[in-house]
Amino acid sequence: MMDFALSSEQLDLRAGLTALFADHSTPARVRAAEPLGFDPALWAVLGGFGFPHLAGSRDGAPARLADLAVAAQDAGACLASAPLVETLVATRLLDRLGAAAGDDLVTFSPRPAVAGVARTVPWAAVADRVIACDGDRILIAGPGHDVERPKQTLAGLAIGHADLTGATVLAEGPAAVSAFAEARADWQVLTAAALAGVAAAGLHLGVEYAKTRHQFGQPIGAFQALAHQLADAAALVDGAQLLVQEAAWAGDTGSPRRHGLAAMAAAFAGRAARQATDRGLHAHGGYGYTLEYDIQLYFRRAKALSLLSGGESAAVDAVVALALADTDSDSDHDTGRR
Amino acid sequence: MMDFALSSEQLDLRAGLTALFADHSTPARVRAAEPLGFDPALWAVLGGFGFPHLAGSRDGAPARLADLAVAAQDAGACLASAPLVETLVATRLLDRLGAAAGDDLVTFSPRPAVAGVARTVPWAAVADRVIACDGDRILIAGPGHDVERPKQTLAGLAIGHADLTGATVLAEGPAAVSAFAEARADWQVLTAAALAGVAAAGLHLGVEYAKTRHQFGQPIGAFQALAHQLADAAALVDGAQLLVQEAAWAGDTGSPRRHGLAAMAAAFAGRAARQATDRGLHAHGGYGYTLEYDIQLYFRRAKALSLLSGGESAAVDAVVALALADTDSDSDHDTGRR
Amino acid sequence: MDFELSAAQLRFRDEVRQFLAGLPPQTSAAVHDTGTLHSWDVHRAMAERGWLKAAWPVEQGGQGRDPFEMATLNEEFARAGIPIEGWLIAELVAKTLQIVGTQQQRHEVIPAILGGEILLCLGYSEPDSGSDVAAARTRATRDGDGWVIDGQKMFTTMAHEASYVFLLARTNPDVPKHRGLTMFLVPLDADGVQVRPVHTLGGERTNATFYDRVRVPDSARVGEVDGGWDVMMVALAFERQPAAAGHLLHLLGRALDWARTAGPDGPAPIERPEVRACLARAYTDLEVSRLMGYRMTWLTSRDVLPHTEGSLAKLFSSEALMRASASLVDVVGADALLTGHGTGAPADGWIEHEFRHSVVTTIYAGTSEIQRGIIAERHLGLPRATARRAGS
Amino acid sequence: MDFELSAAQLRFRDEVRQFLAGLPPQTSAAVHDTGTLHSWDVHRAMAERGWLKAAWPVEQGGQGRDPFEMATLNEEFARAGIPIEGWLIAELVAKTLQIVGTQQQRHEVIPAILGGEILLCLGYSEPDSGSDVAAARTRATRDGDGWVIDGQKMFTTMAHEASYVFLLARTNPDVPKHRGLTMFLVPLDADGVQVRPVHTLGGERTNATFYDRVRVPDSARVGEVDGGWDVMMVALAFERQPAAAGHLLHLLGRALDWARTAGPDGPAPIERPEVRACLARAYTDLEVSRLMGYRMTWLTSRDVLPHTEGSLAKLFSSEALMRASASLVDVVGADALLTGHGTGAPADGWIEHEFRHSVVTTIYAGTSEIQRGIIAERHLGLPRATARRAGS
Repeated sequence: MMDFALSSEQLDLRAGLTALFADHSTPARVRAAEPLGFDPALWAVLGGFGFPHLAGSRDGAPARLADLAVAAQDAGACLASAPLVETLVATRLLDRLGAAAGDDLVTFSPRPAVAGVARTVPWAAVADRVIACDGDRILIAGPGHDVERPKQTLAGLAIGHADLTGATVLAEGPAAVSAFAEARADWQVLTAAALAGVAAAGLHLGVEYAKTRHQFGQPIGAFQALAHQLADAAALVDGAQLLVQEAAWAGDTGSPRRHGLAAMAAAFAGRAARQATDRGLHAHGGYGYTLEYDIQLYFRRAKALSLLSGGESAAVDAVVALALADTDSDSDHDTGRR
Repeated sequence: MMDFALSSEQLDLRAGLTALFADHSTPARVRAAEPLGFDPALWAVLGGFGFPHLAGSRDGAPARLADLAVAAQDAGACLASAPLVETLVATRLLDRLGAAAGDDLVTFSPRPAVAGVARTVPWAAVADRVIACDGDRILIAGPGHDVERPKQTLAGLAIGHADLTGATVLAEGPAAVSAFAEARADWQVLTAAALAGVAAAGLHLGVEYAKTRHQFGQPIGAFQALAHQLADAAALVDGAQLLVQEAAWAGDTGSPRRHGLAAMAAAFAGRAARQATDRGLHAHGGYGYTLEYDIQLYFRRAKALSLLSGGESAAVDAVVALALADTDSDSDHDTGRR
Repeated sequence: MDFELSAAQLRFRDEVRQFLAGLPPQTSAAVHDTGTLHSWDVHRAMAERGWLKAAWPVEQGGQGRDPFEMATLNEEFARAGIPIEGWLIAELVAKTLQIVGTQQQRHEVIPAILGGEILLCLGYSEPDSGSDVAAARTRATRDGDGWVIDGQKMFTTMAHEASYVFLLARTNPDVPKHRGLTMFLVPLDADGVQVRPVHTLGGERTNATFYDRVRVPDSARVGEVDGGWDVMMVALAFERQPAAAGHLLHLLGRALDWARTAGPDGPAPIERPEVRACLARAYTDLEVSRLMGYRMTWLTSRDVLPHTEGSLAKLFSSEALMRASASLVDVVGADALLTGHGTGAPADGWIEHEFRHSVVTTIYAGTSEIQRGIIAERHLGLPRATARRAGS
Repeated sequence: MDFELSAAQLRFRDEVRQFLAGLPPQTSAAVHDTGTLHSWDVHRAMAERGWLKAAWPVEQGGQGRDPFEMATLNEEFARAGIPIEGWLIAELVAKTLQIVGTQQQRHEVIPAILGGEILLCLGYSEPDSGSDVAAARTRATRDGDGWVIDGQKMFTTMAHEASYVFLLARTNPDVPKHRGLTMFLVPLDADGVQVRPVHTLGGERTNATFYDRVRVPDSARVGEVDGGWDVMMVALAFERQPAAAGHLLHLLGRALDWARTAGPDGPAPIERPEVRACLARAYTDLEVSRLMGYRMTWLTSRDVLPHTEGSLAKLFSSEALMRASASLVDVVGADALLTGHGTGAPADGWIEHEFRHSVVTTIYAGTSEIQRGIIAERHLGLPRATARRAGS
């Protein structure tokens, strides 16, 4: 039976993280962590909270993706300068492969390696180890692996290119391909959650500014043209949150729709985050363009996470496959169309 | 030296056609010509005005595409139920090939034939002859050629599929390919002009309705949200008109940019016409959806002409080729970029 | 959190699917081609199965179906392209009468509706009041024990098949516009009622209805005198989920069938990158639209009144439908000029049909501008404007 | 109708291109990396060639260049990515002073501007007045023969390099806001002036400037007392064509270079359909933007004051720039996360750079909302609103 409510555990998790981030991921801290985008003190606090280990299974039952999505969304909303999503995905993957997760910072490359190099891997610049897929093998590189650190990036995320030469093989063959597909879907769901958080918070900043900023004798949010742009963004933000919930649930229940929904969620949440932060920034007028206001932090993060996920074009094949599978499964009942 | 002004001949032509269409292409006449979309009486009047023969060369000088574009734009603005664009293109093509244009109604297939059939050819259902390209040959079919007439179409245009079996070869080889490319560019420019006319008139209908329709105590055009949608459409309409002028000028001067500009103009004018008529219809509220109001005639025509031209995806190759050629020609001067 | 229907809900869905599969071929095209989005055959068959009162409590002769079962029924009819506009409008009025009607109205009208004997239509919009529905000018004047009604209504869809119009009339011109309205149930066969057909871009027939000194007894009044706005708010709360999501479901089904069928001159369209990109975007928007719809169902199932969830769903799904159908027509290409059902048009004409229909979904039941206004003010808390000044 | 530059205009364009080709490599990146979109080296080199006064009549020591030559000069600098913000702002003030300035101002300030010795900045915007520029609160109070200025200006770009700020101040708070403003030319080295840097998303530096009891003589006043709005209207008419078209030209050049260069791991990006589609759309929008710009030049060349052509051009080209740069970043893909010039980023970082910059082009010099309002009212003749009511 359908139920859109968060569980009480999820509400508790959200409350705990909201408090944590309010103390340890303020805009000032986010700025201080730039340009690399990594805040070791925040990461230590998150470690104390139980990250990323709580992504592992307890008593044989895997942690729920839906719970992790709540955490990722909160982290996104506060632009947490910490490798939350990738370490959770790596922990789940290691867990699935029966490998022990240590205390190292292990990141995950959402895109397969090309010519032995995992390019543009989030957090590779600060990770102890990098997990990546190369052909039909899952590899783990490091410590001491060769990482090229770009000087400047659009929005931190401690991007690095990791050379996988000499990396340890964690799995290979069809089992590896399938495990990577699951991990990639996990990553898409959690990145979508982070994007939904960025989107909602970015929209909120724009809305609050529009309530207080006056021009021509009234708050600018009372001008229909601006208000309607924000309303359109609100519908996208709302849709992204729903899709993230469903995709996480599909992952937890092993639904055959999970890969399609994960791809969909990442693409849609990216669209929502880009539009919400773009309109949120626009609502700020010239101030939105200055580094002094926070909205530009959200604007850059939205685009950066969206680029990492490959945007809508990266989702096409998985979504079309889902559409075809759904159609076939619906017509098993021989309804036909009249 | 750049000059955006219409010539006095063009202004005269426009004045003459405006008067002609006001009498012979009223909304009532446009409706009466549906579903086929051909008004023989209007066509006879246009014949009296000199169409399509004035597209031929006089004293060795070809008629100017820029003048024909003025006519096509006026015809588009009045939704003239007559094969103006295609017969002008056919006349120019026959002229270029040194073939005599008779008094037959000769239409032109903008897309090459597939498997010996020219599909979805405008006016084929009422034409005496159909000119089409099949491989490296230009063929002319009819009279008495085999045309399949679809029962219903989105917006008249007397669509037909013409079987080219036994059609006369007008030209073949590289000369034919090149002549067809010129004719296709002519068609794109004139169709773009027609679309610009549809766009401007459709926008005008929406604007006029929004000035007079009152809701919540004021004209709906005073609501910022609606006014701004119409303003965005106005910018597209303006751009389409400029692009049509430039593309027509490029055709007349034999500019190497002419094919790229023709493709661009068709794609952009289609975008403008779709958006202007869509927002024009939306401005009408529920009435826009009824067949009693004229805006739906414009809405359907805009989409239909845009589909015939293949929309933006059909223009990609020509526009990219233009972009590359422009870049090479600009850097002949070895400016480089610093 | 759960995103699956229960076993009982799935059983009911299968029952509906079997019913739809058993309809004569071309039922969808045939119903659409009449222009009246109602088939008495389908309606009576639904009545036989008790579905017209499926949502009614068992103790009142209904089937006691839960909101998810009802949503599923709607969705399956939409998927199959079988319009049930007539039932949806009639049921909405029945539910409203159940709450605000007199005992006589409840006993006389509701059973006839739920038994599939009669249809009703809504008389809200007027030539001069669409979005601003409270500006209605059709007058109802006291006349002894009864009322005399004069005026005109627009977009009275189904009026030519219906027995009553659920009519909003002005009873007091001297108070603020929302406070001088009264609702009536006016028989369409009453003297002085005229129904004129109005045809539309999407092929549907709607109507203009004219009221010339139409006399009704006071028993035709629904709710309090000058309390019509409150009655309409009750009725609005029963408005089904946005129809656009159902159209998107239907469109995608047709489009996927089209896309995976190889044509005579080449591979299946789904092999083309632009077709795939268009389908993926539309299918994603469909999933979001359905989630927004199911969330409203979930709220209903918990007896929670939706706040702005309905506006979010309506805005998103209708704009998505317009986008999707326009792009799908574009990827079909020049052959999308060929239209009609059973004429050999691509996707049997349905992609082009949904394209023409889609434009009205951003207009009726509250335009996109109305929805954005509601979302801006009630969901985002943005202030209302006091005035618009130059250039801004 | 003609869409070609004259032979003389083409000759001047080639001269400009040769100048630009002769600049040291990496000039563009170096100027951008300072954050100040002005290079004194380039400025002085332009001054040497007489280009800073190219538009000035020959009899006033200028080159008598026509509007198309000037537009071409702008466009070629834009294409090469060499910012000339400093000159454009200073020239705009020089042209305004030529019309409304005193003889002293014309003789002292204009030659220094045109000789490349000094720059100016515009002091219109304030923290509380951006779009609503007439709401300026910075005060100028009579003090004997002179004035005392108190207040704050925002977005005073170039203030840290400029000698004067062209400042809009309130001299009469008791009249309608447009009628109580006066314009001044305030030396930035005057006592009480402070310049604070403000850094931006696009990497440019702008400034906040503070005025604390700044004394200026009455000779610093430009135009009539309380006539500042009229002076500003004169200055606005000299505003160059929308800068967005130039950015689009630059962006497309960089993007085309990137797209046709094969990478180490595969074919040139231009082989990918989504890259081609994106380039085609952007290049079309560029062509339209340039045509809109050239039409304004043409009007200027005929001494016709533009009506709403400027708003159409500004709206279209800035929105097109945002769309184009955002989509180009998307087709570059994850590698677009790598930024900076000379760091190995795709297209040497320029696509990502223009993406970050583009957002401000729909904000400054009249937001897109302001432009749409002007187009709605003056181009389409739509009525002004009197009030906005509920939900609409």
